This record gives sequence, structure tokens and C-alpha cells, in this order.
Amino acid sequence: MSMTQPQQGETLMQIRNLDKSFGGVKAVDDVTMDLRAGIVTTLVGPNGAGKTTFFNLITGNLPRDGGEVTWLGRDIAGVKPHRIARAGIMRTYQDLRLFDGMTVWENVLNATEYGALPIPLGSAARAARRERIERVLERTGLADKRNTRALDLAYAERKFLSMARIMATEARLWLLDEPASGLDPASYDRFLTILREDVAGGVTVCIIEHNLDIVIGISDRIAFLDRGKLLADGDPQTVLNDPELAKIYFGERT
Amino acid sequence: MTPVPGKPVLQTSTLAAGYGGRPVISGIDLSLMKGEVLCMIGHNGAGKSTLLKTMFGLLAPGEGSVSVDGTDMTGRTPRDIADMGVAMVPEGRGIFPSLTVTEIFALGMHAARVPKEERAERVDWVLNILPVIREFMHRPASTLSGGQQQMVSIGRALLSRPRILLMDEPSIGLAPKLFQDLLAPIRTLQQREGLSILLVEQNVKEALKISDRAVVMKSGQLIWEGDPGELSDNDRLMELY
Amino acid sequence: MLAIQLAITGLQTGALYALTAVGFSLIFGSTRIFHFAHGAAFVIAAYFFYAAFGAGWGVIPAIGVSAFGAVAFGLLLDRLVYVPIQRHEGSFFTVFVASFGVGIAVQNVIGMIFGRGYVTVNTTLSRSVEVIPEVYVSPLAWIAIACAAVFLGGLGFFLKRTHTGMALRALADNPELVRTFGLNPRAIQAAAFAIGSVIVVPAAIITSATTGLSPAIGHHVMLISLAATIVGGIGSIPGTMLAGVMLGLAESLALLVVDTQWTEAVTFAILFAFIIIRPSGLLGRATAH
Amino acid sequence: MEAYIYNLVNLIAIYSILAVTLNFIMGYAGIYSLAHAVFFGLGAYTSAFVAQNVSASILVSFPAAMLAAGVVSLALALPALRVRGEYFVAASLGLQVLSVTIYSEWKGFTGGIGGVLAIPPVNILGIDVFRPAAFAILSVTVLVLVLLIVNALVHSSFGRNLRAIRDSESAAASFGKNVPVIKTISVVISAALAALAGALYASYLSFINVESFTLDTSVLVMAMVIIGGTGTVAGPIVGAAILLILPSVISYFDFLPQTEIGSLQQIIYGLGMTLLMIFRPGGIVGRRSGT
Amino acid sequence: EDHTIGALFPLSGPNAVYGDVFMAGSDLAVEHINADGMLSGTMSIAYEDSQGLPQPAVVGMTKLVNVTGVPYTLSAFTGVSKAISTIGQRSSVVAVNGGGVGPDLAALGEYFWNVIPLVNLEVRAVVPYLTGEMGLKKMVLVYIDDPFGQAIESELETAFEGSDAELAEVLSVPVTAQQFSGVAAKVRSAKPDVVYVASYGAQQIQIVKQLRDNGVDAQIVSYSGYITPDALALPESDGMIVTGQAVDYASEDPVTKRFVTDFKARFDKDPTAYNVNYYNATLLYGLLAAALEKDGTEVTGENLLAKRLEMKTFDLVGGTVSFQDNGTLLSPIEVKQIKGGATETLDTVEIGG
Ligand SMILES: Nc1ncnc2c1ncn2[C@@H]1O[C@H](COP(=O)(O)OP(=O)(O)OP(=O)(O)O)[C@@H](O)[C@H]1O
Ligand SMILES: Nc1ncnc2c1ncn2[C@@H]1O[C@H](COP(=O)(O)OP(=O)(O)OP(=O)(O)O)[C@@H](O)[C@H]1O
Ligand SMILES: [Mg+2]
Ligand SMILES: [Mg+2]
Repeated sequence: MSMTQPQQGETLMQIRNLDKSFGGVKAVDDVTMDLRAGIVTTLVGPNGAGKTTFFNLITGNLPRDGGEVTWLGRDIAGVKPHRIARAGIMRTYQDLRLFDGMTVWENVLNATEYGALPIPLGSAARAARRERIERVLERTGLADKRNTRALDLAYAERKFLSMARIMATEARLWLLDEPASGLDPASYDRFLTILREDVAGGVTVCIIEHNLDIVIGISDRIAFLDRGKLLADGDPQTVLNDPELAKIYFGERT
Repeated sequence: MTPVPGKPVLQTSTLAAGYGGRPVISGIDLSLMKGEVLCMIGHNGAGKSTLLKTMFGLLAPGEGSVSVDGTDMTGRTPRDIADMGVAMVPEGRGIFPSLTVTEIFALGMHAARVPKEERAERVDWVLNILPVIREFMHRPASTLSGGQQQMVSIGRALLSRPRILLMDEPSIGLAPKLFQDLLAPIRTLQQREGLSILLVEQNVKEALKISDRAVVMKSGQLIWEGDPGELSDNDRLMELY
Repeated sequence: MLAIQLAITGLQTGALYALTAVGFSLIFGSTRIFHFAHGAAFVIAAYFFYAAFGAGWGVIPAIGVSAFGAVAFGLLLDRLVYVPIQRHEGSFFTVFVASFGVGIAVQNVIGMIFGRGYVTVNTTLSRSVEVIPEVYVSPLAWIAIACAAVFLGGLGFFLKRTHTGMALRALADNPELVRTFGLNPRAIQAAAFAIGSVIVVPAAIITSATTGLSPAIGHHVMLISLAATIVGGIGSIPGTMLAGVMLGLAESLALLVVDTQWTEAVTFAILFAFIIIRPSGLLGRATAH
Repeated sequence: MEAYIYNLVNLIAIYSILAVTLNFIMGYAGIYSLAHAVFFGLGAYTSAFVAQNVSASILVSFPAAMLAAGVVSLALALPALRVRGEYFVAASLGLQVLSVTIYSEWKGFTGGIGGVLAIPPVNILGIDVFRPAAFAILSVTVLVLVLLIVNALVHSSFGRNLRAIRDSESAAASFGKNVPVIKTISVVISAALAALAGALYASYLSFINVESFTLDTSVLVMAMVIIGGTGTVAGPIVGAAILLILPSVISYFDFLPQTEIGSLQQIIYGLGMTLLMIFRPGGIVGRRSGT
Repeated sequence: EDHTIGALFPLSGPNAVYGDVFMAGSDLAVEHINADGMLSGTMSIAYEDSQGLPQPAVVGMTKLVNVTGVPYTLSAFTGVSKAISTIGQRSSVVAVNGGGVGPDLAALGEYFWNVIPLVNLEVRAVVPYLTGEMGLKKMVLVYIDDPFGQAIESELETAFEGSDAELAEVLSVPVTAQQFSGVAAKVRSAKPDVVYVASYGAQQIQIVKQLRDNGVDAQIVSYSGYITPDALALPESDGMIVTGQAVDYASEDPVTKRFVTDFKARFDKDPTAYNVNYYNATLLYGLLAAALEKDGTEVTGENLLAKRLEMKTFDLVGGTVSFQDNGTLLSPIEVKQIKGGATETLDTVEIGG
């Protein structure tokens, strides 16, 4: 299997021999991989392959059984999720987990507020933040809905809000769990545009996606997981055309 | 490949529905013919799920009617409609997190009044269509991955051997290969037993491949109906969205 | 000897706690309705028995009247109070306040009808006899323990093995999906109330002969039920039973080490400790975020 | 008549403080506590103790009450960090019952069921405040201060963080929020402010005993919040006013038979609560659908 | 001019049964006062529900003092009495207790009176009778953990000091407890000759029943608070020794006779000491107010107090009684036994002040 890696950017995250099992199920099995700056890595694999679990291990949402994860050279194993987030790693969830009782604006604003106690901002800083959020809402098409509660949004809008929250932060690494599933063609065009712009702006992305159009549209690199094992990791063409993988995952493509 | 067009098994006329007084769909005249796969597509928020819920009695229609096999079922409960041989795969995760997969299947068959002696055989049949489920039959559904939960949801709907199957975005979260693998036996069922399917999908390409007919919904109304082949043309599709 | 005596006493108390708590646990576990008026169902069952028995109806008809009272109360409350609140998607605490209000009202109505004082059903069955030297056990204690075993065993089987049992658990997860399956959530909910209410009847009747009754007794019953439900793990019927018995034993055995006035505190200290050390309860599954 | 009204104003102000502070954790952080009376009581006992043994000055007894409640509230924060929803309700219930036993038994501090008698009136700049009218100025001022503090917090990033945690704890953590710290702070603030109500109560009634700090009080305060409208500004105050005035109003119904008046009052009160929840589940001030 | 006095009784809640008992007495007194035209106008009582709890009592008392404007209120329950005593003292309104027997009720200020002998007198009377006459040497005390119960406990300790009998064990129970089988086991294991039960309301009956049910055969003793219809009706009460203020219901004095006759006619049962006390407390107001009216003095709390200090002795049910200077009644104590749902007097003990 080909293992050519795009050799661009510094290594942000190093993952070595990562393990996790639930009872008898090995959800993540000895996975080793690097995430490099400016590269979009797509995680694909059959259902139950361990993709979501892999994210949960990186972000500290689940304790790992073994292996190492370093971020900018620092070991982040056992670090609490909020610390990992503050270090610049943010994620979305497969089931969104929006702040349902808050408005769109508050959802996005709050994503940028770390501190437990309120820190007074200068008026310049406040204006800059407002500007930034404004821009995010504009790009995600949520500007008109800024005062709508997240709970009352339509499906696609909820998906975009989940993106907007992460876009407003200064995170360097985005972990996106099926962000585009269920979107209509117009919406996922918008989604692709957003992603390309932000990647160009310096964000590093790791994304889980089953929709092959999207996978093809954005990936610099594809990592293929099956039953917890990293079966392939390389440039999109090589992985997509691997007949073995087609048999267990991609199926016949048109 | 198109079967002889049968008579309509599920029909709506001038159907309107919405939430809390706000109408979402209106003037829907739709017929699902016996033995066909009807694919419905439309932009996010067009009202597809709302229509399905209304047809299945989960949502009370504002006006218009729903009939199954020519019997008026407007305002009847999902229980009554299920008794007519209709099953639905809901949008999102159609599982009970604290029940095991075995229990979900048992409850589904109980609700569908499947005779006791047939139950084991039906489960086997579904496990043949979705073999992966075998691995987690005894686990609470909350511990399954997103796609695994979706499989269970589809499996449960199939267990009742419905004559009419309503599926709301079954492909979400499923690996592409798995979705294809799933469509084949459903297609067989449809052809062999005259199952009628209303399939709502964003995964247009895959869905159209197995459809006999397609409708497009836009902003709460049906704006197009025709041969799925026409929609394979991307420009035509974008124009309709 | 004292320890054995206290253990047996605790077992009797625990059996009654378990019977009461399981009803609440079943209702709460399946409908997510914080049925604080469960204590009122207990009071109604007890007073109905007291009245019918006192009127010379005989034990069996009186039990029938008691069961009727409890079930009718449960079902009416469900229909007239909880279902309308659910229609508005009232929160967990909206239901709590409504239920609490009903509890207050029932306590006072019972007080107006049956008197606000203390009453008890007179029977020789509550008289203890010396079974082994210095250990006294009343026939009612055996009856209580037997009732608990039979009822709880039956309920456990029912929930695990029958479709109604599964449906009750499904209802707790997602009522809308229950409808999509083609089941009627209302009917399942009503079943939960009927079963949950009827199961307090043995406890209520035995209490009317041992501890005796006052209209305010429901409050304490409710607190214990709640504690047992949580210690046992929400949604776990066997857990609740075990917790009920455990709390009864703890309350009684605590007398070996602490003064009487601390026994209730012991019960609730156990509750508090449990939540901190083992949040999912005795037999409950881990709580999701 | 006037004194009677001022008396009611005082009680309403005191209970409003309790309701507002409970609403703070309930309505915004989703921490449903049945142990609020514990901090009410602790505030009352502490300020009474300090007033009798150290100084009755508001600058001494009130901060002491807040400090004591703030420290003890860490016991409540502990389960709040571990569990949510019904489990937390039960934990707080455990704490409540435990505290009542301690308040009944720790006679040196609380006087047990016998309570603390002859608590000196609160002293502000050398003036003893105890007449209902004068005290009303004090109690309403404290209420306004508490409202201002709570309101400022709720509308700051702190309040948003609380609501974010309530809606999804894991997502909040994924956006860098230190969930345990934020929750703990909110519980401590709520308890410390509730202790102010206790301090007012002790000096106003000049007698306190454990019967005012039982589970019934916790439930009553919770009912005030819910009946008024959870998560609203005016709701808790409206709720407090209604639940305190209602019994008095019913006692003016002369047509009720004297011997049954107590029971009838309670029945009207109980059913009133129930009906209100059926017809206005979001509370009087709240949104129509209570979420 | 019409006369209204207040009353703070538990009319709802767990102790509501007492409210009914108290009212039976006070209402009858009002009826008699009005029928006799003892006062210039009609007399009535404004009842407020204290629920037996301090805070509702304070609210009720404030209303009585400020809205209704009463000079005189009836009070019951130790917590209630303590809570309202400050208001009474501050606004010169008399509060009269006829139900609570905790000894600390004697120290609530000059505006707080007791028309009931406090329980220390009862304990002092019964212990010699038990240890002497009956020869019961080993006692276990089960008491409610509140000022009332504690008072009995310390009173008993004193009473047993220096005697050949012993107080073998004391068990306190919390106010809210309902389950006493464990307590019974502890009582039994101490093997007492006699068990003293000191509680009130439903709880004391539950204690007695559960002691008997769980195999405690020893003599049970209690105080005047036990003599309620519910308790007397309990079969397990049979044979118990209780004490209480000596009221000679058979007395020939007109006040007692009229009370007993009318009470029986109205309620179809014998009056209890509580009925008597609240009758007396109400009648006391009638007597004082009538005397003030005769002097042409305004009926205020202050004047009522002055009048009581001046008059000292009163003809009430049970005979002529006198107040100690602290506002507490002195009365002989009876030792009685419960038999078949009623009490039989065994002995009457005179107590010095
Ligand atoms: N809490 C748990 N307990 C037991 N098994 C679990 C648990 N969570 C996940 N698993 C199992 O671990 C495996 C990996 O799950 P994961 O959610 O990571 O899959 P995934 O790759 O994200 O799949 P999908 O594409 O369907 O979302 C699956 O087999 C799943 O059933
Ligand atoms: N429960 C609800 N309450 C209120 N409004 C709703 C509800 N569900 C859906 N809506 C609104 O109804 C409209 C139609 O929604 P619906 O879910 O039917 O669309 P859809 O065509 O299924 O979209 P999608 O492709 O995103 O699933 C949307 O504007 C949505 O916001
Ligand atoms: Mg996943
Ligand atoms: Mg949809």
C-alpha cells in the first residue's frame, strides 16, 4: 500500500501507537499518524471503524488505553478537554451539541469566551470581536438568524452554526465529525468554500466524512481506518483507487 | 426495469402541515404507486421530513387528506397507519439508547404485530441484509457508532415486512459501500414482493440509481415530477434546487 | 442479639421501602415524570384500606378498595395533570411543582375526611412473637418480606421479559420514536402509572397496621422512594429494590453505632455519598454527559 | 395595617433574594437544587451568632454569613460536578436532610429545635434597624443589590458559559471552558447571596429555629422560581410575592368554615400550584412553553 | 363595643389535630361569655393558621396585632410561642399558652402567660409515684429531640438523683421520625421496668404502638400531652400511666359544671385538659376585660397585664387558680391510668411553687 505523505508544513500533532478498546471491541488499534500544518486530512472508513473514538481520544473526551499524543511537541495525554481546546484544538460533534437555549449570536460569541470569570474587554477589542463574528455569520449564511435560538433552526442551519462556532475561535486545528452529512448540494458548495478559505487562511483540518464528493473535493490526504486500524494513509488518488479499500468501503463509484 | 405501474397505495391530496401554526408544506398532491421506488429530493428545510411525518400520522395535517390503499387515514395515529402495513425510518437516529439491539428488534416486531413464530426467521433475514449488526446485537444502542445506529434503525423498519416503506435520509452516516449494499436487497424486495418505497435523500446520485420516479420539493411545495434519469444531469438538478 | 433484632427489623422496613420506591422508580424511569405525588398514592391506598376495613368489609374487599384508590389516583393524575403539562413540553421541574401541589391538596383532603390525627388498623398480626430468645418478629414482618419478594420478583420478570416492559424503557428514551414504532406512548405511560401505583398497596396496608397512618405520612414515603431510586440507579428496578432494602437496613442498623436522631441522616448521608462516589447508582448504567 | 404590609414586604424581599439566587443556578446553569434552605439557614445562624457574640453591625454579620455559606456550598458543588439533572436533585436533597439533622443537633450554634432567641437587630452606622418600615428599606435595598449582581453576571460571558454548560457540557469543554470551576463558582455565588437572605431573616424575626430551614422551605423557594418563571428576571420575585401573599389572602375569605380553614387554605394553595403549571408551565412571567 | 381576640393554632399540617382540640375549648368559652353578656359587646376569636411552625406564626401574629388589632392572643406550641413572644412584648399584646408545656415557656417575658402547669411539675409528681408506690426501679426514656423533650430529660435526671431507682437509658428521636421498631429493640435490650415516652402529636402514639408491637411489655408512662382522643382510642395505650393537671370535672363549682355539661352536650365526649385550658385562657380574657370595662379603662394588652397582676386569682374550670409572678399557673397534678379508652385517677399530687 502506498504511503506517500504530502510533505508540507510543520508537524502540529504527533500520534503514536494510540489504543482504545471498549470491553472486547478494539475501537482504535495502534494508530500512528502526524497532522501537519495547512493540510486537510480526511478520515474515512466503515461504520464503527473508530473515527469518532479517535477524535474523542485526541480531545481528551475519552481516556486512552495506550499510546502518545503530542501537540506542538508537548504531551497532551491526560490533559482535560478544556485545556486541549485552549491549546488550539477544537472540534465539532457528529450530533452537533449546539447550545440550544442560546441565540445564534450567543452561540458563536460564547465559543470565543474561555475564562470562568468575565474579563472586561477594551472597546477596540470588543469591536474587533464583533467584526469577526459578523464575518463568520455572513459566510455561514446565518446573519439573518442571529437572534434565533439554536433550537429553532432548520437542519442545515444547525450544521452551519456548528461550523460557525469553531470558525470564530482562533483554533489552529479543527476536528470535524461529519460536518456535511445531510446537506443539500447548494449547502455543501457553501461548506466547501468556507473550508477552502479557512484552510488557505492557515487552519489545519482533520475531517470525518462519508460523502465521497466532499472527500474528493477537499482532501490533501486520506487516512483510512477499519476496525480501529489505520489501513492506509496517503494522497487521495492512491487511497481512493485502492481496490482492497473499495471492496470494504467505497463500493462502486460513478 | 420499471414494473407495471400499479394503483396508488399511499396518496395525499392538498395536504398542508406545519409547526405551531406556522405552515411548512402546503397543497401537496402525491401518490406512491404500488411497487415503485419514489425518490424525493429538495433543499434543506424544504419540508420533506415534515411531509413524511404527516403522512405517517406523527404530525396532524392542517388541511388535506392522507389515504392508504384508498382508505382515508387523515388524522389517524401512527399506530393505525402502521397497522395498514406502513413503516418509517425516521430522520436522525431511530434507536432507543438504553435498549439493546435485540430488544429494539423485539419491540419493533411486537409493535408491528409480527406473529411469534416468524420472529426469529425475520431477524435472520435482516441480519443477512445487514450482517455487521450481528456483532453488536446484545449491546445497548447508545454504545454503537453513528452509522451502526442508523443500520439498526433501518433493520427495525424492515423487520415488519412493510408493504409501504418511508425512509428519511437513510444514508446519513452510512459508509458509501454499505448504503449501496443495502439498496440492492431492498430493490429485490420491492421487485419481488411489490414493496412501495418513498425515499427522501440528499445523496442524490445513489438514490436516483434505484428510483422509478422522482419528485422535487421546494419551499414546502412539489415543483417537479418525472423520470429520475433527467435529474442525473447536474445542471437540470441545480436548476430545480 | 440486638444486631440480629435490628437486622430483621431493618429487613421489614426495607421491604416496605423497596415496594414503595419501586413504584416511583418505575414511573419516573419510564416517563421521566417526577411523580412527587407518589406519596399521596400511598396515603390514599392506606386510608382507603383503613376505611373499608374499619367499615367491616373484610380483608380481601378492603385490599381491592385500596388498590382501586391507588390506581385510580395514579391514572387520573396522569390524565388530568401530567398529560396536559407534557403537551406544553413542561420541564421536569414544572411537573415536580404540579405534583407537589397535588400532594399538598391530597394530604389536606384526606385530613378533612378521615381526620388529621393518627389512625391505625388494629390487628394481632402486628404483635411480635419471640422467635429465638430475645428476637421478636411480628407476623406482618414475614408478610412484608414475602410481599416484597413476590411483587418485586413479578415486576422484574415483567419488565425484563414482556414487551410492555421493553416499551416502558423505550418510552424513557424517546417518546416520539415510540410513536414512530407504531406504539401508543399514552397507553404505555398509563400502564406505568397503573403498575407503579398498585405496587404501593401492600406497603401502604402493612404500614397502616404497623407504623400507623397520618395524612402527612406521604412526605416521608416520598423522600425514601426518591433516595432509593437514585441510590439504585434511575431506570434500574432491581437496583431500586436493593437500595430500598439497603436503606431500611442502614436506618435500623445505624442504631448500633449512632443515636436515634441520626438515623435519618445516615440514610441521606448514604444517598449523598453514593451520588458522589458512584453517580450511576448501585446497578444503574453510567450517566451520559 | 401599614406595619402588616411592611412585614409582608420584608418577607417577600427576603424570599425574593432566595428565589433570585436559586434561579441563578437553576435557570442559567441547570443546577436544580433542593438544598437552598441550607444556605438560608447557615446565613441566618451565622449572622445571629456573630450578632450575639461579636457585633450586630451589618458590616460584620452579613459578610460573615456570606463567607460561611460560600464555604459550605462547596459541599453542594461536589455533586454538581459529578452528576446532572435528577441525580443532582437527589444529592441536594441528601444535603438538605443531612443539614437539618445537623442544625437540630448542633445546639451550641443553632439552639437545636429550640432555636436562637433574642437576636439583636441589625446595626447600620450605629442605628438599630428593626421596625418593619425601616427594615423594609434595608431588605429591598439588599434585594436590589442582589438583583444587580445576578443580572450583571448573567449578561456577561459568565452567564453565557453557564448556559452553554447547561445545554451541552462536553461541547462547552470543547470550547475551552473549565466546567468544574465555572459550576463551582456559580454555586458559591448563589449560596453566598442566599445567606444574605438568612442574615436579614434572623435579624428581622429575632428568633430562628431549624423549622424555617427544612426541605419544605427549599421546595417553597423552588416553587417560587418555577411559578414565577425560571430563567427570567422578574419571575422569582413575582413567584415569591404570590406564594407569600396567597395564604394571607385566603385567610381573608370569611366564607370558609373556621374549623377547616387551614386545610382549605392548603388545598387551594396546592391545587393553585398544580393548575398554574398546567396552564402556564413556563411560569407567570415566563414564555408560554416552559423549556 | 365588640371584642376580638386572636388565636394562633395549627389548623393544617401534621399537628392540625391539636387545632381542633384547642378550638373546641376556646369556641365554647366565647359562646358562654356572649350568652352571659359578660362584656359590653360581642366577643369573637380571629383564628390564624400557625401550622405549628414559627414563620407562619409570625406572619399571623403580625396580622393579628397590626390588622385585626387584638390586645390578647391564644398561642400553642413551643416554637410558635417563642417566635411570637418578641412581637407580643414589643407591641404590648398578651399571648397566652394553654398547650405547650416546655419549661422554657416560663421565661418569655411579662406579656407571655401560661394557663397550664408546665411539664416539670408533671415529672416531679410522677417519678416518686412510679418508684415508690409502684416499685418500678429501672426506667428508659424515649424523648423527642426538641426543647420540650430535653426539658423532660433533664427534669427526669434530677428526679432520679439520689434515689435508689435509675434512669438506665435515654433515647432521643428526631421530630420527623415515624419508625420506631429499632428504638423498641434498644428499649427491650435495656430490660426496663418502666418506659417514659415524651413526645407529642402522631409521633407519641406511633412510639407507644410500636413499642408494644415489638415486644416491649414494661409499664409505659407519659405526660398530659398524651391525653388526646386518638391516643386514648389506641388499644396499645391500655394500662399506660399518664399525668396531667388535676381538673376535677366532678366539681360542683358552677364554672366547671357548666363547662362539662355543655361540652358533653356539644361534642358527645368528655373534655380533656387541652379543652379546659383554652376554655380557661379565653374565659380569662373575659374576666379581665369585664373588670377593665367596669373600671372604665380601655382594654389594651398593657391594662390586661396590670389587671391580672392585680387580681391574682380567678374562678376557672377546675376551681380557683392562681398565677405565679412569671405568668405561669400553679396546679395540682394527677397520676392517671388509661383504661378502656378513658383515664382513671390513681393519685393527686400537690406541688409547691
Ligand atoms: N461507549 C462505548 N461502549 C462500547 N463500544 C463502543 C462505545 N463507543 C463506541 N463503541 C464501539 O467502538 C467502535 C468505534 O466507534 P466509533 O464511534 O469511533 O465509530 P465511527 O468510526 O465514528 O463510526 P461511524 O462512521 O458509524 O460514526 C464501534 O464498534 C462502536 O460500536
Ligand atoms: N419540530 C419543529 N418545530 C418547528 N419547526 C420545525 C420543526 N421541524 C422542522 N421545522 C421547520 O420546518 C421546515 C421544514 O423542515 P423539514 O425538516 O421538513 O425539512 P427537510 O426538507 O426535511 O430538510 P432536511 O433536508 O434538512 O432534512 C424548516 O424550516 C424547519 O425549520
Ligand atoms: Mg462516528
Ligand atoms: Mg429532513
